[in-house]
Amino acid sequence: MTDTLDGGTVSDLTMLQAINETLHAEMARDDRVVVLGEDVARNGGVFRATEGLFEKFGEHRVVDTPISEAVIAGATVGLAIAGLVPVAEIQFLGFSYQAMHQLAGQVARLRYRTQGRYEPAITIRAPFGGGVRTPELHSDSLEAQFANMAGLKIVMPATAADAKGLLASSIREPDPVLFLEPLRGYRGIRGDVPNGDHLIPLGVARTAREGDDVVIITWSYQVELACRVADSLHSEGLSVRVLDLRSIVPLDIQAIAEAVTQCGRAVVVEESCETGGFAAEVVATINEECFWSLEAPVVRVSGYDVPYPVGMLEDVYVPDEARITTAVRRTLELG
Amino acid sequence: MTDTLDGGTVSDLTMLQAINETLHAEMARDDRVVVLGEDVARNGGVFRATEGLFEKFGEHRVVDTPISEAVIAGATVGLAIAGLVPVAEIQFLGFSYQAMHQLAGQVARLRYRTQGRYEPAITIRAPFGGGVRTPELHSDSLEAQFANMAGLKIVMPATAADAKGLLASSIREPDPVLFLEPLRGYRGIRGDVPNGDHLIPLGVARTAREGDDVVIITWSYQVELACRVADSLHSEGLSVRVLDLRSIVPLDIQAIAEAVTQCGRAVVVEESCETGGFAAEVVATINEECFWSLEAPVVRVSGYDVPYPVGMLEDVYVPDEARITTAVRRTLELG
Amino acid sequence: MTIPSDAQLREILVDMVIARTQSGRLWNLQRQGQVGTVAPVDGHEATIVAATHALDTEHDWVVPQYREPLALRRYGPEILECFMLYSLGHPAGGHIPDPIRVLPNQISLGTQIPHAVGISWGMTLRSEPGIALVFFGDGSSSEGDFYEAGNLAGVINAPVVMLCVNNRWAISTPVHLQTAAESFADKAAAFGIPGVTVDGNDATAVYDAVDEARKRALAGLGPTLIEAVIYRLGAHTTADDPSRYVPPEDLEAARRDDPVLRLACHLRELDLWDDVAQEETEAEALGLIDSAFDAAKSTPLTPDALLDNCFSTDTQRLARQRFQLLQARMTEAN
Amino acid sequence: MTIPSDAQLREILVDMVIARTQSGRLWNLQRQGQVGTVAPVDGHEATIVAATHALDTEHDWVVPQYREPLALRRYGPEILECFMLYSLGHPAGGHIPDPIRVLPNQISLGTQIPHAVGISWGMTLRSEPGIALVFFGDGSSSEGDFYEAGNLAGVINAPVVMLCVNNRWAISTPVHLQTAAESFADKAAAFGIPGVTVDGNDATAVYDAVDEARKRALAGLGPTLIEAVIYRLGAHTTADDPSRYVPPEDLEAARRDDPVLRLACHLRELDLWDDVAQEETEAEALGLIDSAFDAAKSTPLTPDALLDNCFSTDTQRLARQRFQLLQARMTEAN
Ligand SMILES: Cc1ncc(C[n+]2csc(CCOP(=O)(O)OP(=O)(O)O)c2C)c(N)n1
Ligand SMILES: Cc1ncc(C[n+]2csc(CCOP(=O)(O)OP(=O)(O)O)c2C)c(N)n1
Ligand SMILES: [Mg+2]
Ligand SMILES: [Mg+2]
Repeated sequence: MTDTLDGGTVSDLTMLQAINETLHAEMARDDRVVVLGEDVARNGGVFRATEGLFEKFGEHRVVDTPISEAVIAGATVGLAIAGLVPVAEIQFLGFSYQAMHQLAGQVARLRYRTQGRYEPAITIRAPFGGGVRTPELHSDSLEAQFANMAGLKIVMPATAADAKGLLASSIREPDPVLFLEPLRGYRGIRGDVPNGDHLIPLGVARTAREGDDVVIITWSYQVELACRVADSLHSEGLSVRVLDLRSIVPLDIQAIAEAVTQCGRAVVVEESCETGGFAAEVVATINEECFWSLEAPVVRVSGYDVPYPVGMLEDVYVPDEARITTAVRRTLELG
Repeated sequence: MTDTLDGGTVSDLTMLQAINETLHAEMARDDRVVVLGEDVARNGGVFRATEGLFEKFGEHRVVDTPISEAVIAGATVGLAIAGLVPVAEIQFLGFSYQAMHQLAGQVARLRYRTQGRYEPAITIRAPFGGGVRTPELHSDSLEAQFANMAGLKIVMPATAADAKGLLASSIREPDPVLFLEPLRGYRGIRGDVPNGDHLIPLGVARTAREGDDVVIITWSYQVELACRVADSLHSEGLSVRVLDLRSIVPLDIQAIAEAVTQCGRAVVVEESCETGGFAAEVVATINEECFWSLEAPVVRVSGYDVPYPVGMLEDVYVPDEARITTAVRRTLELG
Repeated sequence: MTIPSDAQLREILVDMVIARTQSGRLWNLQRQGQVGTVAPVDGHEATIVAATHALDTEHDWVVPQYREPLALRRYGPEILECFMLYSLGHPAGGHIPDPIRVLPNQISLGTQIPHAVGISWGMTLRSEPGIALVFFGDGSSSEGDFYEAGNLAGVINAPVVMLCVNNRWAISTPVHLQTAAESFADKAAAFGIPGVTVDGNDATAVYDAVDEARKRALAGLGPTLIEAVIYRLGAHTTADDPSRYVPPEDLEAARRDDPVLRLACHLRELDLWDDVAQEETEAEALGLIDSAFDAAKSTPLTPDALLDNCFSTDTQRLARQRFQLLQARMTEAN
Repeated sequence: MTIPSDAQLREILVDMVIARTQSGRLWNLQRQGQVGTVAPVDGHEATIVAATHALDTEHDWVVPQYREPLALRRYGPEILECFMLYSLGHPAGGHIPDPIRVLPNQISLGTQIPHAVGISWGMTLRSEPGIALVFFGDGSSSEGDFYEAGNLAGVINAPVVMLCVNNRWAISTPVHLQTAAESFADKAAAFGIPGVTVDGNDATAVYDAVDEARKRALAGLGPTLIEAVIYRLGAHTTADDPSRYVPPEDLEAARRDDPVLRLACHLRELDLWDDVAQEETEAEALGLIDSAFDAAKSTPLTPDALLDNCFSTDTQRLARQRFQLLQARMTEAN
């Protein structure tokens, strides 16, 4: 624990530790918070994100469910109606497909269907993302699909501090939040995390690197790569801004417009396959908001239009520093 | 039945009749074709799309299933492995959410997971789309979500003739096809349909109206509205092209690029909600392929970012001729 | 065995007659193009009304499918008011006001069963008394949600009563194509919970079964699956033509066991019911639905209500869309 | 009752020992960072091997979950070859060649059960002899897919054998938190099909149960649900630490009933097995897996194989992506 300028203290934590601490803190703060999911209680989660909650808060508030993603999601609707604040885990985002009718059709629509009678104060956590050689459906980036399901907020932190601040906000939020945790970030991302209450409002993007030649717009683990690219191009005299969206719904349209207006050139990076990925939405938003300030077409860096591949092809599929660097250079050459 | 210039004959059919005739023809042509779904046999489908198949081809080839969308989709995988050509119906596209883990995780990936050992010659038909005052989840346009699930082809006819030609191709196609039928088009769209074998390759867009001031790019029922707008603006001296994508996967990128290059201005119309809708993908594609020929930003006309609403608000939600017209005018004023 | 008193039976019959009458009126309104799709209640009255009369409206939740609302008036007149708004396609139809413990209609089959399990589970977590009663059809029992929810309810011992309304049809699909199980109650074995089959046309039997299941649940003994066997006497909905698939002789036989007639007969024998009561109740029913319909029709609705209640507050995108929507309306108005 | 002959039992034991030995080697390869996540077979050998020895490999399909492949060598050496490619993360691992009737591993729990129902249904539609045998765990039985598939199989009378491998754990979740049903076999009542429980450590009992279910299916009598009760003797996978949750005394007891030891004992008594046989078989197993591993490692793979076999032919977009991918690789190579 170290002191910061503004009088607070920080701890150096991995993203996983930040998530775990936040769950502890939120359960302690509000006894309506309950955690449910596969292996979240006795085992503390397959990645240990829920470690210690069962021991601390007991079997009523931390519940190992049967392997039934649909009813995990569906039960949160009932729990919310009964006045609780469910924080459910889907063990891997790819298995949210099993729960899609509950997530898209019910969780996302509870407030709308009942015209505000019920508050879906529901958080669904799920790990996802590439680079750690998991079996199929463990790594898939499905955020764009969820973004097209109106009624869900989709939060995708890129740093340990944000994981804390955004998860706390998500749990306290009266709207349903899908909180997506990058597998590579669990232990691969660490940094100073403010101690005590730390809240970051949903829908406010973060400038991860300042710069004005070109902006890389991205979210989740890809922010880490984008920053590395920005830093390395900096030595070549290129000024690369990195905009971390933090949440794709709500989308900080204003921050995107500002960044693109100032830089004139943009690269959007995502891990999902290209067609219908969320990068397309960012491009469309740029087109609408600041077309006239574009000095070159926006370049997308995405996965390819195939299912997330097996381990030996993973590094070809997932955008890496080389592909991002090439895209940045290309953007600067265009126009 | 009337004769055409090229010696063939045509019949005047509704889109529904065209679909029904094609199912009859394909089942007669290939005895590996089996039809399964809720109420498809004895009742001939809730919209009569499968009318008469049960009587003609019998209970083994035309099967009423229990209300289990997941296993309807999942069984098609097994049927395809066993050498059959399943044509399954999901009664309304919104209930494909119940089957998403089978559609996105299995149907779409069978060829990829087995590296070509098995051919997923699977067609999933489903009605969708607004304007007919159905209860919730009956009208939702989910094509963008499916487009982000690599491995599925997504076919969305806009005319009766195309419904025939594209459905026949879809059934004969060795890849899995999601064949989406606009509810408003079932009886609301009719036209000359070639008799006999009529095949339209997947992935080739159709110019529904010629024009060079601006192009409206769209698919499914919205093509009908776009054509009406084009026709009515024609009388004002505006030359509005309409590009009917016919399928969004495969996407006819070349046709989009050509049309936009020639017109310089584009409007993309869709029924889904805006964020993450497929219109965003079209805008991103335009940005990539022909940014420099754009004389103004592309304008999207979409549903709003809320769940598909109840009947009294439906006409506010679904793009109509007025909104498309306004968008076309705005595009022409911009820049 | 808990048998409803004669007075209770009479209240049950009143609600049944009202439901039947209003359902008929709604059918006609649909035929006149005044409301959207209607799913008639005919044949379901004893099951729905008797089941909910066994509940404590203050504490127990009702989680319906879509055929129940007209038969839930015991939970308050707001149910009918909302249902008329819903039938018109007005968004306010989904807002059944606090403190009424009834969820709105569910269209996505089976999805309401996990909700009911969640509600009842939540009540135990908050140490609140009460149960959740969830209705679902024979057809809906084929959805994974039914099984996943039943299985979870068994494991966590949730105070939920799962009421499978077996009306022998799911649109055109008869029960023998829906499952090969001997009965829907048999499916309880998969969850390790009790399963019982009752004659759903017998209000007393339904009342008793629900009452017992409810007492078990309140005593901490967990969920019960009840199958109420009835027959769908009307069409699936106004969009359906049952003459294409329902064998006339079956329907004929079922009509002879009409639950409303059966209970009316019984109460007539006890001198608790007569033609006058019947007519007065029907008239009351029509008066209620007509004034609810009028009220619904005059409930205001602004176009941008479309965007309300998606999120607790508008996002940047929704704010932009609201602006565009209002602008578009202004342009049209001019 | 059909009892495997002593010769068959010996073949079964050979396959069991080979599976166990190879699983151990694979575990070590994973620990050395040479292959991806491994799910050990320990404790499952009798169930998997005996069940598949009751099948006709030419006609009957095997639809596995993920723990089975090493125990399926009766279907041909290609299974091991593919599994080693799979373990390396090579895409060819998914291509178990024609005419072998074994599907690749399934990771998405329960999704393979509808596939098996579809395959077996398809065989009846094509009037082909044969059944499908599908493996799934106790945990997977909680997925909607299991129930929807079982229910459909019951209705269409599909020739499928649903084999629930109850190894008492689903990662850290014990069976009593998975279901309150008395047994997994009990769930058959929900489908109206027979359900039987067997001692999954008893090769003869498993063989007999599968043989009988298969004969029923071939005779047109429909599906059977078999629950094989065993105990997971190893970790869930290489990513798991069972000492966090498996009670040591339970594991100890289960080890005393190790299926490999049990059958070996039996065959030793019959003089059909001895230390030499054991050692030779283990050596053979290691030889086989090591050469399969070497072959897998030297199987070529080009980066743009990433884009193969998504569709039958490249779409415009895929063609563009293929070009970009190759270009990117060239840039990097320079
Ligand atoms: C998930 C889902 N699949 C399909 C439908 C279409 N559908 C509406 S009602 C119905 C039949 C329902 O039958 P049952 O559950 O027995 O209820 P009943 O209408 O007989 O009261 C079907 C298939 C739906 N609404 N939701
Ligand atoms: C749909 C789905 N949900 C969750 C998981 C994560 N997961 C992998 S294995 C496993 C436990 C499976 O238990 P069981 O079916 O009993 O098989 P076992 O490992 O015991 O052989 C879980 C939860 C998954 N792979 N798929
Ligand atoms: Mg029914
Ligand atoms: Mg298990």
